[in-house]
Amino acid sequence: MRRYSAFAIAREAARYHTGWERAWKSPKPKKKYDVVIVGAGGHGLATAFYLGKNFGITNVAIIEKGWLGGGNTGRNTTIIRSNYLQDPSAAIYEKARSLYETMSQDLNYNVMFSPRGVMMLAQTEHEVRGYERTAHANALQGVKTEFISPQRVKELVPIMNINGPRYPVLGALWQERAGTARHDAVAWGYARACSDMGMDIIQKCEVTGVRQANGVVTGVDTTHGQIDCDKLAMVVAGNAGHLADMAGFRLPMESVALQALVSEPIKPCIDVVVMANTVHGYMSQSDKGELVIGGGTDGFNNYTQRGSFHHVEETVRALVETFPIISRLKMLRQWGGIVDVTGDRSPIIGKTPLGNCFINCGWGTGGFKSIPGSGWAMAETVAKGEPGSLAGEFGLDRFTEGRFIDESVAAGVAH
Amino acid sequence: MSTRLAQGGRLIDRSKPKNFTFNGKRMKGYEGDTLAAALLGEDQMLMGRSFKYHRPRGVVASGAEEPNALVNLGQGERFEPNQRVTTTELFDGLTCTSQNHWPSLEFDVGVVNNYAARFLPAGFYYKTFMAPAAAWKHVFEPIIRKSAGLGQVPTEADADRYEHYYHHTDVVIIGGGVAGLASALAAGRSGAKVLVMEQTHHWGGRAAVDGGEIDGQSVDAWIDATLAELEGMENVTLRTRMMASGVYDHGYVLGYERVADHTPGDGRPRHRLWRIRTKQIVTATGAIERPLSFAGNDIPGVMLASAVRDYVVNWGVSIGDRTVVVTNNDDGYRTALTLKEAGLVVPVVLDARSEATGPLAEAARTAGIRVEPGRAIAKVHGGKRVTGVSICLQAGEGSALEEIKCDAVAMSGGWSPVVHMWSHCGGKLIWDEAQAHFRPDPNRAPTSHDGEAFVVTAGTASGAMSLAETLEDAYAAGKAAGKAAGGKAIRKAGPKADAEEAQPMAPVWIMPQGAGPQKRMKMWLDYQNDVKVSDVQLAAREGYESVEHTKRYTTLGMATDQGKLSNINGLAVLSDALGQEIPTTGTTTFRPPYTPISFGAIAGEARHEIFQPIRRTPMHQWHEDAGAYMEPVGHWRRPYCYAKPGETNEQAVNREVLNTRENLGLLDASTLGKLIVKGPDAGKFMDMMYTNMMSNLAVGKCRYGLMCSENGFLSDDGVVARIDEDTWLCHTTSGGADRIHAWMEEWLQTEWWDWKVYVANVTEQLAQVAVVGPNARKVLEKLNAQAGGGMDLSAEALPFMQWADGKIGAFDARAYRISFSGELSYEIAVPASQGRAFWDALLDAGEEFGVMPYGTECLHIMRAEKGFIMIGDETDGTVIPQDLGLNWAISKKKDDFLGKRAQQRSHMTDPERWKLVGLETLDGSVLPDGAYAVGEGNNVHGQRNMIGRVTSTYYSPTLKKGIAMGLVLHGPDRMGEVISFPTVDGSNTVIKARICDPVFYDKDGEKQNV
Amino acid sequence: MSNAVSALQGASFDGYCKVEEAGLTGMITLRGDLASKGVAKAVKAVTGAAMPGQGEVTEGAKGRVGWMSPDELLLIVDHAEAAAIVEAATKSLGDEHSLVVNVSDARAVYRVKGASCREVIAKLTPADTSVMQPGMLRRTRIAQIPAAFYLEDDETAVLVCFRSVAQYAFDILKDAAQPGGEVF
Amino acid sequence: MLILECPYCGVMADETDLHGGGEAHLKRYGPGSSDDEFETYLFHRKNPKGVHFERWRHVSGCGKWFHAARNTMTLEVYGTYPAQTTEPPKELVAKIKKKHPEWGGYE
Ligand SMILES: Cc1cc2nc3c(=O)[nH]c(=O)nc-3n(C[C@H](O)[C@H](O)[C@H](O)COP(=O)(O)OP(=O)(O)OC[C@H]3O[C@@H](n4cnc5c(N)ncnc54)[C@H](O)[C@@H]3O)c2cc1C
Ligand SMILES: NC(=O)c1ccc[n+]([C@@H]2O[C@H](COP(=O)([O-])OP(=O)(O)OC[C@H]3O[C@@H](n4cnc5c(N)ncnc54)[C@H](O)[C@@H]3O)[C@@H](O)[C@H]2O)c1
Ligand SMILES: Cc1cc2nc3c(=O)[nH]c(=O)nc-3n(C[C@H](O)[C@H](O)[C@H](O)COP(=O)(O)O)c2cc1C
Ligand SMILES: [Zn+2]
Repeated sequence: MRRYSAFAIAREAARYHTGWERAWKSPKPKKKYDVVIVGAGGHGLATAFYLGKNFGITNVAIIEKGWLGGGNTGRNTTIIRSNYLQDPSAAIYEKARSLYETMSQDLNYNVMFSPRGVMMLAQTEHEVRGYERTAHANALQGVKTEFISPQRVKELVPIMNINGPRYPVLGALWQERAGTARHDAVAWGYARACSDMGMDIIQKCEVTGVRQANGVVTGVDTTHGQIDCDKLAMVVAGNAGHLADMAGFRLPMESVALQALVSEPIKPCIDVVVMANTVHGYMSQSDKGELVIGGGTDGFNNYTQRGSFHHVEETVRALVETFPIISRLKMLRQWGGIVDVTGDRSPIIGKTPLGNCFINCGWGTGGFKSIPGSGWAMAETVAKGEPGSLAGEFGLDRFTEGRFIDESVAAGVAH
Repeated sequence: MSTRLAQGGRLIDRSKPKNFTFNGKRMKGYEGDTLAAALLGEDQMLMGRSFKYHRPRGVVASGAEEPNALVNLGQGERFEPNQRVTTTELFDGLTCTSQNHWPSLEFDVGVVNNYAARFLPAGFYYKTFMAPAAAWKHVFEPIIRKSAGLGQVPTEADADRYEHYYHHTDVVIIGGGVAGLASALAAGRSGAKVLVMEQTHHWGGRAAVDGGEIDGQSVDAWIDATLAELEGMENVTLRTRMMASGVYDHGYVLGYERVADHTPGDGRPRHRLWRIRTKQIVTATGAIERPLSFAGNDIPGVMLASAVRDYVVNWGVSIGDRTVVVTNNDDGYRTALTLKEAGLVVPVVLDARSEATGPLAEAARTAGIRVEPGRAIAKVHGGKRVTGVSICLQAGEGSALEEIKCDAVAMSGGWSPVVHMWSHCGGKLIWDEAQAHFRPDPNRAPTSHDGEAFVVTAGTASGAMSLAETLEDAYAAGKAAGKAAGGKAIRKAGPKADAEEAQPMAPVWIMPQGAGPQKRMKMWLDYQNDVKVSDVQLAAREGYESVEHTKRYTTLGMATDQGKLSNINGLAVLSDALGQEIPTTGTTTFRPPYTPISFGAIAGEARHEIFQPIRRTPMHQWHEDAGAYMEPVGHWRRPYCYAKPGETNEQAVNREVLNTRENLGLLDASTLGKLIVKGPDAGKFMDMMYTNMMSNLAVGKCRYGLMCSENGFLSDDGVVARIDEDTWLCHTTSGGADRIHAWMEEWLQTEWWDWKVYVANVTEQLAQVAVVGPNARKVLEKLNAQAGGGMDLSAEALPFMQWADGKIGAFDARAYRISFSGELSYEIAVPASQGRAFWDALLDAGEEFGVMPYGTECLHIMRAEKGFIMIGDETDGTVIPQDLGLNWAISKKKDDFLGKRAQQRSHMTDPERWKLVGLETLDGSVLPDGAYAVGEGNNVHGQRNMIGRVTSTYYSPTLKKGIAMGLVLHGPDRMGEVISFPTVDGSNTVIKARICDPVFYDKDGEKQNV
Repeated sequence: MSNAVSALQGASFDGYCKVEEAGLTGMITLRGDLASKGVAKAVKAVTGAAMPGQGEVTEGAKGRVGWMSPDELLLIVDHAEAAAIVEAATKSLGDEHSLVVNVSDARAVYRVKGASCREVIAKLTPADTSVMQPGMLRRTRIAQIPAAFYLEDDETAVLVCFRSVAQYAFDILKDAAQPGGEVF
Repeated sequence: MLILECPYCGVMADETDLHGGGEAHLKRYGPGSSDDEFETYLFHRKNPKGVHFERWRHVSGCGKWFHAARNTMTLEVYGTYPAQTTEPPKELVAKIKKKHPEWGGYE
């Protein structure tokens, strides 16, 4: 792989950029792989990357029904934070966040990780107590967060109306090292690195069946024919229920639409990510200048990647109330993604009832931030056949035992 | 030089001049002008700068598709960035400034990016700025951020108001061109209820500019006659200035009505967002002309041919004296002819087709215009405006044959139907080879709730290119929609026009077709985002093969115009680079809105005081008048405390606690949920809902009860009263009333529908006041003495945990002897209409007993002193009653109740679950909210082991020290042990607290049971 | 009962429609088997009105009866009479499984008066107001709260919501009726 | 933006008048059930791509729960019916089957 750098660009400029090579290859699938990963979203690609990097397993195919990164990885609001309440969550999200810090260098692909800070507003006394609790837990979990005053909030975000007639801002949970990244670049950077390790990324190829013998997985049927494997990793987010169905088990999960929208680009006016959970809206500004906005999920099962307009409306009115100056700005585009929401709204990583078949799903509305951590933990699970410490508590068995990892305890939304 | 012609302009009224300013310069236009027309009329060609390279930008189009000419409009509380001048109606006093440049529009420092363009191809930032690691955040990102963005940021809140409007109809027709009007005729004649919406302020669309005859009349005359007929139809509603913003599932259409954008400050809502439910939608949205990709096609003065024509015909504005027309289809000649007719010069028409033989080409020749088939533009000359073009062979590599001086270029690359509204809900497209465009595939329409197609297309939006075909298609579409929506079949014939002959267009994606890389780097696809042909080719080369990858890698089509001009050209270039057919490449996804819509309109009326409903108790106003600090509890606002002048909230709370404990306190408890459960099976039902046994509660008695979710977690608590043999009254938490009511209904309707039980929520029927403190009985008895109420409130007649109905003073009341404070306490319910009077009466009568109202914080402290749990503090959705030592409230006799099975799972019975205890700090200080206790060592994640946490913590004014409750590992077995709570205030200290009984005050209940 | 007051004590607003709070209104929720003779009889006895069918509101000498759900009616009566009517209806229903409760004070009632009354409400509710005729009742929402409405005559709409949100309801109706906001 | 016909009120109710309640016809398991049964009841969901039987409540209307057969890919609503039943009406199942012969039917 030729390295990317300013010098490389200068060199290429001289020949009108005709010499750049492909970022990733588009190979025909082989008959068999050691590991087949279904889903070339961030989590699938990161799983592949760490299988190669941490375990030297490179005879890997990543099978994608559409275009790589086109699932939720390509349509999320890019918030990265690790100020979770429960120990296992804080552990995996903080691992992910720390990997984001060096991702551009690790992948030699600028993913524009921007640790600009994330604040979660407390607008009721109850929320204040909830976030103070999180701050205490984070301190013991090694996640640096603090509860800040309304004045500090205003300093960080001058355009915010902290004295709204309905919900004054009483403070915020602030994570300074949290932020955003260029979502597509995360997928592309991993894809380039995986392809470079000799892995096959097979796009426009849909998995239509899971093959098994004696309770152990043997391969998959795809729209490009049968592909065999020793181990199978399903990393397909909103489609996890559908894949589980193919493999003959059911998941504690439902697929619903989550929507987002962007404004027209304007000059910088908000330098951090603001989440307002009481009124259901969050907002940041991309480096291109558009305000990136999201809110809550739709209330019904859906696979259309479209949502209902009233959720957009609720989100927008919350943000107009919070940031009055945006009233005359305009919505440029809205879209939806299909998120996989589990019974306790936390992810699932681990073994399945089918032998050598592993699952990674349930990241729901908040799994962009976890991509590297999840890939790390999933790779370990697949390579060793057993989850390691990062994934350990995220297994399916927790639903039988009632051992939930419930994050809604402290915060309403979980992006 | 662009200028206002002496004559012409079908949309303007020259008798009504309008003054406006651009970058502070005073200018003049006319009523009926768009801002674009007015600016051009004043020779303001340069209007802004592009996004990435800060290239000079002028207007290219005349409508919603405009990518370039965006301005900052208005000032102060009516300031709006990124306003498209082509869709802004001119009004007197309009002010605007150009965007994205520094220091000025004419001289922009950012233009260095233009000179460095070669080093800034698509995606360059993915390849660089990576070292050192911290540089992105601290160096590169800030620079990139500053130079990105477009318009300025508003600094003030919006002065205008907005509203919504729900409309139900049978047929919505989107677009008021001749197609929309013809469809409306047919749908209207069917008797269906029809709404026709047109985004501009005038009807008729393109056809009136293009000319022709309909039913023997001029297009303009036909439009007027048709409007008159439609206006006469009661079932037809016509609306201008209203854009269909999006089509959503199940026949939902958003109409964005710009009511008062052109009359700011006249008191009307600025925008009205129509939320329309319709059975059928006809998209008569017309087509958009495509630019051609030649070097320098972005220089101000290069415009769409149809736009050049529009400015002349609609607004009497010419773009230049000498306009070179370049085209790949017949329509370009219309512009040449129009210009010629207006007395302007067309030095040449360059027709990229090898022959130019159509009737329009002939007409041009006849008019004396030089026509050059097989020719292309090699390069446009000029910087901030066009000065000339070099001509070359379309078939070659671009060596110049001739240079022609001109001040404008009109380009036509063919037409693409506006398919957005068709596509939003899943309508599919087919590639039309002949017209080289995607058009709706009538066999794969979007479907609605009934599984049937609910969108049809009409006219040019279907791909019909001539007036005759447009009318025929549109009338048929209107007919079909009317019928599908339940209208009657119609026989009356639709409008007709004569068929015209045309020479087929020839797709031209790059001009000239053999242009080398140097030229391709100067061919703009996306004008706003500076995406060039070379960028798309680079994306393809680098493996970003999916059109979606190319879009995201190059930002093609992601600007504020959403690629209305660039998308098709871009994907044609991409297909060519990949060596595949255009349909294989496909389009990107069409998403609402069609053009950007204001956040204000989306938010509608919901702002300020009516942002969200605030629930108020009958005594709410009193609390506000008393200066209470109110806290949101669900949608309620409850008094947190009533600080007196000079008092802090904290002091007020302490005073309220002490006064209530020593004298008399009043709490507005009206927000507490009150549910009536009645019926022969009510007892059985109550036993399922509560963990306790409720069926055996004696009439007249009260019992504290717990409710759990099916998942076992404690979800609500409250006192239940048995009213009569088959009636119970359940109190819920303030936040819980609606939730628990719904919960009960859900079980009754969906699981035990054969049980005879009715539930009613009477929360708001009653105002409830907690009369608390040693003087509680006295004040009530005084009321009785004053007004002859007869209720016996003595300890004998109404002992603890009983209730009674009767009169207290002048009020019909129900009194409960229940206590959440540990004091002698009556909770008294009166009809809400008398709540305020009752409250006033209590305050009045209570004066001699030291009455003071108290708020929620005082309530919380008193309950904590008594060791009572609070839903939301001690519980958080993960806590089961067993964790809180509430086993006594969980019936062991019952086979089943909601949550019982869940509580048997292994993790729920795990002895390692944290359990409720009291906590008192060794130094008497108050433990911080949410603090965790640490144990020894670390867990598998390397995190500090935690052994407990604080669930509520207060300063107890009664005990004069901090008290707390918490959940602690093996807590109840560790009474007296001291555990450590690290602080997070930066002091790195640890607070030590002793585990104790959670009941801090009057453990034996001597005070409440009097 | 002299000190009983309605939520907004008759507040009113003159916009392009007039919005006024109706003052104290008696309201009773009756739950039972709407097909039973006993219910019809009780309803008739206390209001004089016939049983409403699905989506209807009927009128009698002593009050109106609205169909709220397959097992629920809303009796709209004189406020001062409500308690007595609850008692009478309960008695009349005897052993029949039913529930009659006074909810007069749990409600706020508004009249929107004017030729455009349907239009004003249509700014707030997803229900189709254009098809509403006197005699029909619709339960739906207005903006962010649940509400029911019916027409007393072609130019008078009556809107019922919860008492705690009376101010909100008034404010949004007022907003919808602002002069200059005429849609048609 | 869905519209569903409330089988009680007979009106086409806007999605904003409704509240979705997930998969319909779940069988409740209480004390005495196995861990697997209980877990299935509480958490496992069909979540199909295609025909889905689900619960809805006409919240700001009559307040009643009803069921709907809806396609999660096309959002087509095949029918709605009262909630007081443990399985979908036979006619409805037949109607869907006729439209989508490949559909596995209600299990
Ligand atoms: C609107 C929105 C906003 C969000 N905001 C945030 C945020 O701010 N922060 C955050 O952390 N998270 C956010 N999320 C969540 C986050 O996007 C997801 O959790 C994350 O992207 C999931 O990544 P993934 O790789 O698991 O799934 P995906 O990126 O969805 O990848 C799964 C892939 O599997 C493929 N696939 C599915 N079925 C098959 C099959 N049968 N055969 C082959 N391939 C198949 C899909 O095509 C897809 O490409 C948001 C999500 C949405 C929708
Ligand atoms: N020969 C050619 O090359 C050619 C090409 C295109 C059009 N034409 C001619 O143009 C005419 C087309 O008539 P037509 O009525 O089909 O199209 P039109 O372009 O005349 O009218 C479409 C109308 O829809 C409106 N509109 C578009 N999107 C909208 C939205 N989202 N909301 C509200 N309004 C919206 C536009 O403002 C416009 O007024 C015919 O006369 C046709 O012959 C000819
Ligand atoms: C963080 C982020 C920023 C975006 N910014 C833009 C933008 O500036 N312009 C634009 O047209 N779309 C923008 N989009 C939306 C995408 O165009 C696209 O709608 C989204 O990725 C979903 O894909 P789809 O619409 O193709 O289904 C953005 C998306 C994300 C996730
Ligand atoms: Zn209903």
